[in-house]
Amino acid sequence: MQTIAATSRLAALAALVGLVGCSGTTTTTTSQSSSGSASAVAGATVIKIGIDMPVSGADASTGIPTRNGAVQAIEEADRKGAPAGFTFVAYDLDDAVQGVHDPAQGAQNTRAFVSDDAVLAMIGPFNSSVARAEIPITNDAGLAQISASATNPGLTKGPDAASLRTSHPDVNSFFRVCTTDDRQGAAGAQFARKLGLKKAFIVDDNETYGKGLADVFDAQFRSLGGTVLGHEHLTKGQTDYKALLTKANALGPDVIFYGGTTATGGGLLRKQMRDAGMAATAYLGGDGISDAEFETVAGDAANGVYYTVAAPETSKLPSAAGFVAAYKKRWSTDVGPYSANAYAAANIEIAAIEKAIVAGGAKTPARADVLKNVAATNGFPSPIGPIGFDKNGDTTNPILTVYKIANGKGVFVDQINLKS
Amino acid sequence: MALLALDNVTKAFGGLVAVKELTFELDAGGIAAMIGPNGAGKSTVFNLITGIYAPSSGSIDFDGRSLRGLRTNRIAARGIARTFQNIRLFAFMSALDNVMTGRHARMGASMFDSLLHTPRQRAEERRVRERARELLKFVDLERAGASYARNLPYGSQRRLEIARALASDPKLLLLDEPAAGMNPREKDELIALIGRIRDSGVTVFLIEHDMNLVMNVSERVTVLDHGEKIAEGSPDAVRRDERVIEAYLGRADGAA
Amino acid sequence: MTRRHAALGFLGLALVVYPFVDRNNSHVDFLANAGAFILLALGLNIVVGFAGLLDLGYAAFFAIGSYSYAMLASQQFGIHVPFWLMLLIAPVVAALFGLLLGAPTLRLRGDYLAIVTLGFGEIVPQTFLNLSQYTNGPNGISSLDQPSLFGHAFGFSATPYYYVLLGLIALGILAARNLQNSRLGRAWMAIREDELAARHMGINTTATKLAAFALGASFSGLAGVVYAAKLDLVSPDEFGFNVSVLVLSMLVLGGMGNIWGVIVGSFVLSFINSFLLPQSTSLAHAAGFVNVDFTNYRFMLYGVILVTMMLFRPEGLIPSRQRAAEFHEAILDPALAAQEQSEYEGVAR
Amino acid sequence: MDVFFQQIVNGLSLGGIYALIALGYTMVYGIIELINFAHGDVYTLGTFFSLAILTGLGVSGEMHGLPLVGVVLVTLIAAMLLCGLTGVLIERLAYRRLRNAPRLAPLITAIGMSFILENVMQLWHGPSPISFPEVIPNPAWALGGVEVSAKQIAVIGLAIVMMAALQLFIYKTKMGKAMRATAQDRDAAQLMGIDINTTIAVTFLIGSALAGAAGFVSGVYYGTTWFFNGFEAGLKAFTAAVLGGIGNVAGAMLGGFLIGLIEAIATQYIPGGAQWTNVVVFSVLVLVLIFRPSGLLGESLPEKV
Repeated sequence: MQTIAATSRLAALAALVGLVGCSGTTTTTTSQSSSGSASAVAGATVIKIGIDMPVSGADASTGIPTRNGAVQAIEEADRKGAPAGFTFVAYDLDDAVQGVHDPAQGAQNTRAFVSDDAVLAMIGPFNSSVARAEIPITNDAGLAQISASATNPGLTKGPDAASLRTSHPDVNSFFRVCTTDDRQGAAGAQFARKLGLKKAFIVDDNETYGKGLADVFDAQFRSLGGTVLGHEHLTKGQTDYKALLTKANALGPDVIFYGGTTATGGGLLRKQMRDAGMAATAYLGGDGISDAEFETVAGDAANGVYYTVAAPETSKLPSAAGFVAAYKKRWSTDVGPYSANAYAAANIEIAAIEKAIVAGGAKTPARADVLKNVAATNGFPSPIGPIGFDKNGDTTNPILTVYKIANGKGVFVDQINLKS
Repeated sequence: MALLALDNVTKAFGGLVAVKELTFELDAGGIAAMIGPNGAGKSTVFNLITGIYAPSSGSIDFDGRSLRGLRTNRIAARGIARTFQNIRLFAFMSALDNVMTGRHARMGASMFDSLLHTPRQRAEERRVRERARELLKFVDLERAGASYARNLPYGSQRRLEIARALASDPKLLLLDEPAAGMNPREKDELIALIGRIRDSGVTVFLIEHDMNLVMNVSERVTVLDHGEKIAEGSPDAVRRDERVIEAYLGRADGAA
Repeated sequence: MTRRHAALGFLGLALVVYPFVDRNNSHVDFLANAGAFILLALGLNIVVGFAGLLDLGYAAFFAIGSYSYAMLASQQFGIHVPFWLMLLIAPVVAALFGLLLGAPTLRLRGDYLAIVTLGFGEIVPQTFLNLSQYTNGPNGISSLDQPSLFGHAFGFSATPYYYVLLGLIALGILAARNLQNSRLGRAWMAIREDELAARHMGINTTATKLAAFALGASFSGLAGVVYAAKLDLVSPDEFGFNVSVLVLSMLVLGGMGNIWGVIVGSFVLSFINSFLLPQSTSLAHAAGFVNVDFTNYRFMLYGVILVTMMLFRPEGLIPSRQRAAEFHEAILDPALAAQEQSEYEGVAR
Repeated sequence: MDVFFQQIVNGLSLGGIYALIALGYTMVYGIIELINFAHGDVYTLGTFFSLAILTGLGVSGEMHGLPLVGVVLVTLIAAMLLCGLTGVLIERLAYRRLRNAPRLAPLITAIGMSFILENVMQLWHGPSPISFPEVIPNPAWALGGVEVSAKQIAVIGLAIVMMAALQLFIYKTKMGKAMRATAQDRDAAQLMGIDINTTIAVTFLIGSALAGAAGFVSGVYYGTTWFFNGFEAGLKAFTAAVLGGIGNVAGAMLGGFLIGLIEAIATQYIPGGAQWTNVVVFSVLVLVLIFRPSGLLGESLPEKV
C-alpha cells in the first residue's frame, strides 16, 4: 500500500516537473523563434503579418473563414515573391478562449505581435469588443491594424474612438475594410422607403454588428416617415422563431428588417416566415446575410429577399469570382461572409509593406512607414471593390448596393450613394 | 423539574403512526434507557427530540423551554447531543477534527474571525484543540487523534462518536444503540464509559437492544411497543411487568 | 517547514522580479490574465473544494464584479469610484448576489444546486446583454477609469495589473488557508461529509453553505474588477457557461480542496489555453504545417481532462489528502497522516 | 385571440422536441441520479446522424407517398439506433466506473463528455451551421384563424406516441419492471437477481434513442443543425424534466410542452420578449426547484436518516 501511494505521488511529481519543464521549453522556443526571426529580419528575410481571429468553439464558424482569407493573401504574396527576397509569413493567433471571442486574449495576442519585431502589421480582430481592447495597444506601438469585420462606429469615430487612442491621440492605427453599421442601416432604411414600405418589424441578433445595424435602421426608418411596429432581439442559440414571427405577423408589417448574420439566425428566420404565413412580407438585411449559406438555409424562401452590401456592384462580379474560386481550391470549403474582406485587408498591408521596402532601399521597413502607407491607401483594387481610407480609418467608398435574391442568386437592384 | 419532557407526542408518516401519544419525563443527572422491540418507534423518538422530525401533535420541552419549531442545529446548541445507530462520523476527517467539529456550537469564531485568524480565534482554537484532546483521552482514543475516523476499528468509532457528542458540553446525551456490534469486552468498557459520563454531570438517555446492558446501567427504563409507552420504571420493575414480557415474548426478536 | 518556506519565498521573489527579466509584455499580460483565473479558482475552490457544493454558474459573479466596476468607475453614469475602493466594494456586491441566489437554493440537494447555479449563470450575462440602456448591450462598456497609485496611472501596460493580482493572490491564499483551518472550514468539511450529522453538531448548514457561496462569489467579484480595469472594457460574452466550466476544470485538474493544487491547475490550464495552443498552432503554420490547428481541439482537451481526471485521478494532480481518500476510499499511510497532522497543527499555531 | 391560439400551437410543437429530449434526462436521472450533461449533445448527434443517413440514401428534395414513408422510417430508426448505441458507449466508458463515487464525479465527467462530443461534431462537419434537405412536404391548414402545418402535427404526434410507447415499455415489460426496481433501490434490485449493468445500459439505450428521434425531428423540422445545438436545447429539456418531476416519464412530457408554451407566450406578451425567453425559462427552473423541487408530477421523498 505504502509503495503504491509513494509511487503515485512520485508519478504526480514527475508529471508536474514535466509540465513545468515543458512550459519552460515552450516559452524559450517561442522567444527563441521571435528573436530568431528578429535576426532573420536583420538578414532581411522574414516579415510576419499578425492575424487575430476567434477560431475555436462557437465563434469558429465565422472566425476560421475570415482568417483563411487573410492567410490566403499572405500565401499568394509569398509565392509571388516580395521585393528584395523578403518572405511573408502569417502569424495567426486565436482570440477565443472559452469558445467565444475574448477581449483579454485578443489584447494578449496583440501584445505578442507587438513584441515580435518581425510583425509589421496585423489583421483583425473579428469582433468590435475585442477591437476595443486591442486598439490602444497597436496605437501605442504604431502597428497598422486592419479589421475585416468589426463594424461598430465607435471604433473609429467620435469620443469613443478618441478614448482608445491613449498613447498617441493624433495617430490612428486602426482601419477597416468593412463599412460601419450606421452606413448600411441608413442605406437599408432609404431603400425600404423607396420601395414604398411603410411599416417595419425589426429583428436583430443582439450582437454588436446586428444590433448596431438594426438600431440605425430603426432610427433612420422612423426619420424617413416609416413606422416601426416592433424591435426584437434574438437569443443566441435559438432555432425556433415561430412565436416571434406570429407576434410580428399579428401587427401586419410590410417588411421584416433583420440585423445580423446568417449564422445567428438570418436564414432560419426567413425560412420560418413562410411557415408563419408571412411568405408575402418583404425581408431586408445587411451584408451579414449576403453569403451563399443564406440561400442554403432558407431554401426556396430565400427568393425575394433584399440585402445591402457596402460596396459598388462590380464587387459582386469578376474580381470576386477569381478569389472565390481560389479560396475554394485552397481550403476546400466555400468562402465565409468576411473571407474576401480579410483577403483584401491583408493585400492592403502587403502592398504597404512592399512599398516601404522599395522606398527604404530593400531594408526591413519600420512599422511607422508601413502604417503611413496603409493610411494612404486609395482606390486599392480588391474582390470587394476599390478601397480607400479616410482619416478615421474607415473606407471612403460610400456607395452601397442593394441585391435581391432570385433563383437562389443575388441580383443587382439598386445603388445607394450616401454622399448625395 | 424534568430536564426533558415529552407531552402527548404523536408522529405519523402518512397513515403510519410511528409514535402515539407518548408522554414521559427525564430527570437531570441519571442514566435512562428506552427499550422496545424492533420498529417500536425508539429511533423516531430520538429524531423527534433532535428536531429531524416535527411532532404531528404534542410538545417537547427541554430544560424548561419548548423545542417547538427549532431546527436540529438550534436544538444541539441548547444542549442535546447524540450518536447514531449506524455510525455517522465525518469519515474523512481526523478523529481530532471530528471532536473539534463537535464543539462547533460552543465556539464563537465568526466568519471574519475564521477568515482573518484573529487573536481571539487563535486562542479559541487552542482551547478547543486542548479540550478535544482531553475528550479523546476520556474515551481512550488519545493516540488516534490523527487517524481518519473511517480507519478506526469499529468499537473505537463508537467511542469517537461519543467524544464528538460530548464536545458540545451537552446537558443530555442521546445514545442510539451504542453497544450494537460490540464484543463483550468492548461492552464492558462502554458500560464504564457511560458511568463516567454520568458522573461528569451529563444526563444519558439511551436506546438499546441489549437487555443486559440496559439493566446494568440504567436507573430508569421506558418501554415502547408499537409507538406507545407500555411500561416505565426501574429496571427490576420493568423486567417483571406483564405487558413487557408479553411484548417481548410475543415476538421472536425479544431475545436480543 | 523551513524548506517549504524557503521555496515559497524563492517563488515569490521570482514572480516579483519576472517583469524586469522578461521584456515581452505579452508574457506579462498572459501571467496577469492567468492570475485573474487563479483568483477565480481559489474562490471556486472554497465552494466546490471545501464545502462540496457544485456551482456551475460561477462566472456570473465574475460578470457582476466586472460590471460593477464598469458602471461605477467610468463615463457610463459619470460615477468614478476609485479602483482601490472598488476592490472592497465589488467583492461585497458579488457576495450579496451570492446570498441572494444561495439563500433560497442552498437547501436543495447537490445536483439540483448545480442546475440552479447553471441557470443563474445563464441569466446574469443575458440580463446584462438585454439591459442595453444601462450596459450598452452587446458593445459592453469601455473606457473604464484607469487605476493609479500615488498619482502614477497604470496605463495600458499589463505590468501594474500583474503586481496587483500577485498581491491579491497572496492574500487569497492566506484567506483560503485561514478558512480551511478554522471553525468555518471544519463546518464545511463536515457538511460535505455528512450533512445530517453536521446539523447535530449545531452547525447551521444553510448559513454555513451560504458563507461558502458568498466568500467564493467575493473572490470572483474581486477578480472581475481587476480583469475589467486591465482590459478597459466589459462585454457580456466574456462570462458564459464555458468560463464556469473552465474554472471548474482548473480545480479538477489541480486537485479540488487543495490550495496549491488549484493554483497549479489553473496556471497549467491557462498556459495551455491562451499560450501553448495558439502559439504552437502558429508555430506549426509558420513551419509549413498550414492545416494543423491545435486550437480547434480546445474543447476536446477540456473534455478529456475532465473525463480522464475523474476516471483515473479524481483527486487532481496535487490532491488534498482528504479528497484523495474520499474519492478512493483507500486506507492511507498512517505515517504520512501523522506527519501532515503535525504540519497542520504547526500552521494553525 | 387567434394570436393566442397560434402561440399555443407554436409552443406545443417547440415543446414536443424538448419533451423527447427530456424523456432521456428523466430516465437516466431516475435510475442512476445523474444529470447526463452529454444528453443534449447526443440529441445534436441525432441531427448529424440523420443528415448522414439522408445523404447516404441520396435524398436531396421533397418526397411523397411510399418512398417518403420509407425514407422517414429508415432514417428515424437508424438515427435512434446509432444514438442509442452512443449513449450505451458513453455510459460504459465514462459513467459506470463512477457509479459509487461522490456525486460530483460523474457530473463533472458528464460535462467533459459533452465537450468531447461537441468537438467531435465540430471536426466532423465544421463549425458552421449545416442544412438539411427538405424531405417532407409541409402543407398547412387553417383552423379558424390558426395555422397548423403538417410538420407541427408530426412533431407533437411523435412526442406523444414515443411517450406512450415508453410508458407501455416501463409498465408492461420485464425489463421495464427491472428498470423501476433499480431506480427504487439498486442494491435490493441486485439481490432480486436483476442485472444492474444491463438495466442501466438499456436505460441509456432508450433515453439516447429518444434523443436521436428528437434529433431527426428537429433536423427535418428546422432544416438546420450545428455542433453547438445541443447545449441550449439540452438545458431547456432538462428544465422540462425538472418541471415535470424528474424521474417521471409523463412529467417530462408535460414539462417539455410547458416549456415550449412558456417560451411562445413570453415571446408574445413580454415587450421585446424574444430576448428574454431564456431568462424566463431559467427563472422558471430556479423557482420550481425552490418551491416545488419534486416538480409538478413528482413525489417528494422524505430524507433518509
